[in-house]
Amino acid sequence: MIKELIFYSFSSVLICSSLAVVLFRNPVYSAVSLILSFITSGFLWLLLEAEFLAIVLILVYVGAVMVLFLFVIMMLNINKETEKSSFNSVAPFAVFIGLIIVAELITIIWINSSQFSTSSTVIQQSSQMGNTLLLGTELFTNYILDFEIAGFILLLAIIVAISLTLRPRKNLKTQVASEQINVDPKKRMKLVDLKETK
Amino acid sequence: MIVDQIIWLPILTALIIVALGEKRSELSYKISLFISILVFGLSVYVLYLFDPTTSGFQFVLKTQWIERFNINYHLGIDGISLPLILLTTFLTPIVIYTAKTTSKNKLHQYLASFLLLEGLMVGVFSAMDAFLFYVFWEAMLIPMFLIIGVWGGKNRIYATVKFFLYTFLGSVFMLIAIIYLYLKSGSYLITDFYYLPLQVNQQIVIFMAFLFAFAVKIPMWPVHTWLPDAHVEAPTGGSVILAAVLLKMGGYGLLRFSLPISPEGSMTLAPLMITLSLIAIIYIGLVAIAQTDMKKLIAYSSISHMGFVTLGCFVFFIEGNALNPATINLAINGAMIQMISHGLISAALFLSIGVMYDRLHTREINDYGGIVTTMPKFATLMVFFALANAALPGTSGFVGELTVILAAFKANGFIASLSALTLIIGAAYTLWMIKRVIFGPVKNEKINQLNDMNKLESISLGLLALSILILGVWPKPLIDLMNESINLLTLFITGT
Amino acid sequence: MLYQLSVLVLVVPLIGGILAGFLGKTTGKTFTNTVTIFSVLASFLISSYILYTILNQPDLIFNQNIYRWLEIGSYSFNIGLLIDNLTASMMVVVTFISLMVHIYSIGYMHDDPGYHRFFSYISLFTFAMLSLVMANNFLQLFFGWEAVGVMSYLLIGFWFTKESAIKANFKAFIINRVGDMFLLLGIALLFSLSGSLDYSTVFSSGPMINNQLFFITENLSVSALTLACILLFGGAMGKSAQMPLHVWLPDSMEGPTPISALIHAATMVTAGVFMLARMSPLFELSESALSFVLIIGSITAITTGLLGLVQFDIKRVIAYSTLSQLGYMVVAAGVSAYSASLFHLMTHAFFKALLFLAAGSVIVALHHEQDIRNMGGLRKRLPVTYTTSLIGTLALIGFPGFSGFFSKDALIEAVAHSTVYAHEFAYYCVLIGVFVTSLYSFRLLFIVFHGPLSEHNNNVQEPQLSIVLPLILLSIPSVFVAWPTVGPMVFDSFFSNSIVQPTSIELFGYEFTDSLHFLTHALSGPVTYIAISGIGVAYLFYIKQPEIPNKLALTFKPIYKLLREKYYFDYLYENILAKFFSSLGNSLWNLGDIKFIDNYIVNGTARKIESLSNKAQLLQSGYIYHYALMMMLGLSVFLGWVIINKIGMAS
Amino acid sequence: MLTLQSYLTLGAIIFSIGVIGIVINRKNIIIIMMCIELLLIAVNFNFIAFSYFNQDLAGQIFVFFILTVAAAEAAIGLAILVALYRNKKTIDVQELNSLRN
Repeated sequence: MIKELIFYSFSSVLICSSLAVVLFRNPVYSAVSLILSFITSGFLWLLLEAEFLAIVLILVYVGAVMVLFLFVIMMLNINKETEKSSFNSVAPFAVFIGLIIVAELITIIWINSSQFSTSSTVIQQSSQMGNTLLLGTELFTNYILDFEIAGFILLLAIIVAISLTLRPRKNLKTQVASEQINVDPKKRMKLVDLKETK
Repeated sequence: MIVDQIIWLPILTALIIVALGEKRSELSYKISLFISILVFGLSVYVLYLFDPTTSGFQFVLKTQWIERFNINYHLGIDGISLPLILLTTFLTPIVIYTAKTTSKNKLHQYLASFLLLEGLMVGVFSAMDAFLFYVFWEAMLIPMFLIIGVWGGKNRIYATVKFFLYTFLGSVFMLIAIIYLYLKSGSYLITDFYYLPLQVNQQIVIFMAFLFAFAVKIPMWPVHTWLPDAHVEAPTGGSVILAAVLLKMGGYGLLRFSLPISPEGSMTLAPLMITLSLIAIIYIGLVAIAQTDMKKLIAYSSISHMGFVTLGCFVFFIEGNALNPATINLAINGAMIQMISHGLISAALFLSIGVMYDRLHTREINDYGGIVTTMPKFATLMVFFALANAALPGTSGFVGELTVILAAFKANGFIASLSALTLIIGAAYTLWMIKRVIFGPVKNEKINQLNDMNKLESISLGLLALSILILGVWPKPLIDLMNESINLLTLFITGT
Repeated sequence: MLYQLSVLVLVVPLIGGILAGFLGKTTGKTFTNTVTIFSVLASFLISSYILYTILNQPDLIFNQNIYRWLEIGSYSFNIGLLIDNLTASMMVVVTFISLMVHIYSIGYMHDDPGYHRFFSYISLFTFAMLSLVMANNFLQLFFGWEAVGVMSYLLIGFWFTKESAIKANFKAFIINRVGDMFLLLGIALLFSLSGSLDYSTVFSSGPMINNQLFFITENLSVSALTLACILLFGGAMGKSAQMPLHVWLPDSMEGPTPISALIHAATMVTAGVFMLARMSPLFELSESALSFVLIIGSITAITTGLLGLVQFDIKRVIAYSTLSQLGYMVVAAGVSAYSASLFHLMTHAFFKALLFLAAGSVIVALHHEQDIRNMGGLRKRLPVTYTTSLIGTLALIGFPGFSGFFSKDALIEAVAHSTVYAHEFAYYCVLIGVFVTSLYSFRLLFIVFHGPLSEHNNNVQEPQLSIVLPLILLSIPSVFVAWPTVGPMVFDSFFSNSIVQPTSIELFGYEFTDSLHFLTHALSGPVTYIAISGIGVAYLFYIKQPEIPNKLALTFKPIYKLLREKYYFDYLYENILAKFFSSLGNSLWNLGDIKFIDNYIVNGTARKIESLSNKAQLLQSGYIYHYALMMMLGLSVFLGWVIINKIGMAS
Repeated sequence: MLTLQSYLTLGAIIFSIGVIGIVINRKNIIIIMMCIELLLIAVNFNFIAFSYFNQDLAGQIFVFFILTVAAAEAAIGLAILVALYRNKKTIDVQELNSLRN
């Protein structure tokens, strides 16, 4: 019972905060609502015994990514533009279609529900060994290559982010090695025949 | 293994030549000439090893390629593909040999394109796996596209785009058909397709899908208009290969796919195909008379002659109530000879036009006249090729048309009579051109100062003339080569 | 032995021609003419030997394949030789005339820059003609048929810088091709019925073919054999220049005169007649085909002869005469008198070659003047040429005792006794033809050699020996060849192993004893008197009262115009048919290819797509959320499809 | 009784909210990026739910990678955003239509 209670309360909070992300005019408010939805989803994930991911979600997303978002919002100073109407001309139509999609998705889920395993009775291995340990073991054995690639992607992201935002100073004196190597003496020096002047 | 070498040796050489760069184009000329002659030697060696008494594929090479879909790198040669491979490897050295005079800029890339093309064309003719066939078929478009698009004439972009779109659109349908057949049979092996029990309706659909691809290549009326444009814009070597080999792929496809896979479908649609062939023969022949551009004229003549190939492939379906294996044999042999001979003759004619174009830089018939007074040797050969094009007995051009007409007459006298009109029409357009270009008083001062053929040109054209003559005087060896394979094909067509 | 010799006959001129063609330019004129003349001489000698052998061994038919040309399934096509009396005599005629022309050409072509080319061509022509004659199957026949056509094409256009020459050779080739197409169709029909191209197989299955029908429509059918014969004769109409495919022959006079003698009088144009004789086993089975042959032949004989009356070009007059004589030969074939036809072919080959070469001699003597209005009185300046021309002319009109007399008389005799449909018509045609023949022949002779000698022709001299010698050599057979040969060739069984025809009694209603008796017998018929009256009229018109022809021309102006315009056949072909087809081609190209397919379908599709995409571009606002909306729409549709599928599967 | 369906339904709802958010928004790209995060969360929900109910850890591993990639994506996206703002002086989606023409 307690699980159901937790699930329903948190999921209603999640839905509300998600709606808030979309509906707020001020991006700062949206960002804060997004933080809220991350936190609530973290709780819901705990319910599904994904402790590690829940914690990572909160630590990394709330702690790092969302802070980055807020940084950018403030850096660009865009909360001034909130006076405009926050929805565009296609909004009603989009909402309508969005509702249809929800309906369709739910229908599909419920049509297919007979195929789902209703196995909450499964022995919870992870409760003995701990979800983090299991995940770690899996990650560093079977998925080690993928893990490496993920790390590489992160590294790439760092480089890309820096190179995109870096504004080189003007008049910076640097060496261009290739030009130095390819210097052609003929281009540098010009022999000029001078006629005798009287 | 040797087939593998014939395919990949030129392709690898092409890569090397591109890597060598423009500065060493003289070296790359020598290399590519050597390699192409070597490849011709290899294919002659294949001919020597080839056993014409068996009908199946020989020199089979099979390696797994994509396991998931049961696609294999599966090569093999039979009597139908061997003559076409020989044609390809025979013409490529000639084209490369003459490339020096026709194309001066970026010679090494030009040569590389032809080597690449050669390998891919041989690939098409020797692929036993339908998917592999498709890959080669499509890949071949790329070098041809480049040859026309880079070294072509003024309007080359239009011509290339037209060429590419036409052929590509056609082959998409072929891909669908191949995939469908794969789903049916679980294999991409072409010969497995032959044994599929298909309903007549399915066969018709499959036939139509293949037809789109092959009709564009052949080309059949009304999807032929890309050819004159492509020819006019293509450089000499491009025209030669285009007319001599690329068009044959359509005919080869009909024999390799359409007829044995969907014999009943072919039978149902045979009246349509025969009508289209006759339109090609007569309508296009008349159109050729109206041309003022030599290359266009020969291009239309090619379409008209390829009409005989398609006629040969289908005319036997309308003979009486039951299929007669003897007629089938006759007609298909005729179609094959017609393909080979047209390959040689059109190549020779395009080379000849190239010889004139190199000197005067025009293809308009009206700019010429009285070539024979200043270039007697060339004129002799040109008249010979023209007569061969007009199906003179004793040249290879006659053999194919004779056999097809004989077969057509067995099937239906009227169709034969209509197709025999080509004797008049073909002579009219070819000799009408000869009359205005070669004979007559010297038209202008430029012609007065022409030099006769140089060594390069005389050797190339001489070789072609010789082969046309030999095939015309004694075509039996060629037929013996493919007889067994065509017998087998006949069995598939009659469904026994 | 005979086999090797026959192959040698065939191959020697080929080698000679090739050598002359490839080496002639570098080695000089003497080499060229030596090589070719010796090769043709060798060919002639061997042919004579073969004829001699065959004469000594009656019923010897020599039929052997040289090699297998093509083999497809059960069908095989061979290249081979068939030597019988017909072939052997044709071989001798061909090589003899060819030899004469070779010798003649040494002088005639002496100053021509294309000297070696000319000799090469005529040697190759000899090869082609021999391969036609010696063929034992339809394939080789067709090969020779087309090859002689090509050599004729090249030789008519020999002076290729002359616009009229290349026009004439193009015309000749195309019209010949029309005939060739019929021939090929005939061959194809025979092949489809008998399954072979060998003469022996086809002929032996002739009776079987005769019973088969060829369905033109569901209900309308003709006898397959008749159709095949008419198609074959269509080929002969092209090559032997029968109405209405005759127009190329007068134009072919653009070629050098030796060519006119060799190809367009003696040999190639008679190929059609030869073929009719060769195909006699088939033609004999079809009465209707024979009637067709007869009608065409008699129309040609009379109409083309009339045209000769109004020509002023010396060679064209002879060309029309050739046409008319070819008509005679065809008429003879039409009444089943193949032997008479062939006999006339042989005598005609001699005297017509003689006439042409004599004309050539006149032309050379007058420095390439061909208009007879500029000639006259040349009798005294060119005595040898005159004498030989006279002999040729007398032979042509069938003056008693000359070779033409025997052949023509036998031929007309056969027509008179024929029972084939339209034989009366043919009989009157040939009788009028005899009159017309002697009229135009003597018109030519009188205008050229008699009358006053004009000023500028005062210094004319007889040409060199190599030109005159063949004239003399040819005039001998023109007079005498018929005396010993008419009996065996026409009335006896000389051709019996190669030709199927009724017995001579049935054909001619006359029992042959000896040539003199035949001569007296023929004098009882009208032919000789008609011919002599023709001479008289010509004498009256062109010597006594030369103003009569002009008056006549004025009086019968429409008829004169019709004749001058050659019955408007040229006009029909060149200005109507050729124009029609070239404009048809043009409009097919412009309307069909460019406008309809290229502009409407191909580029039209492209344009349509372009305009559609222009419209579709309006959807492309560039706003991200519009694209996202489209994605949503797509997603919802996709999901809907999934649901429908699910429900469908469930139910 | 908490079943798989309830989690999936939750995911579907969050997903739709994210999608709608992308489309109806006219303010700025930042909100769109946040909506993308919402979409990812929804997807992650599904993965974790399946992983739990099927007792298969692969789902969680996948979520782990999604989180990684999403973080990278957010970083790059924001960097692009900054660069964009510098060049265009705006991040208003209404004004960013250079895709057209």
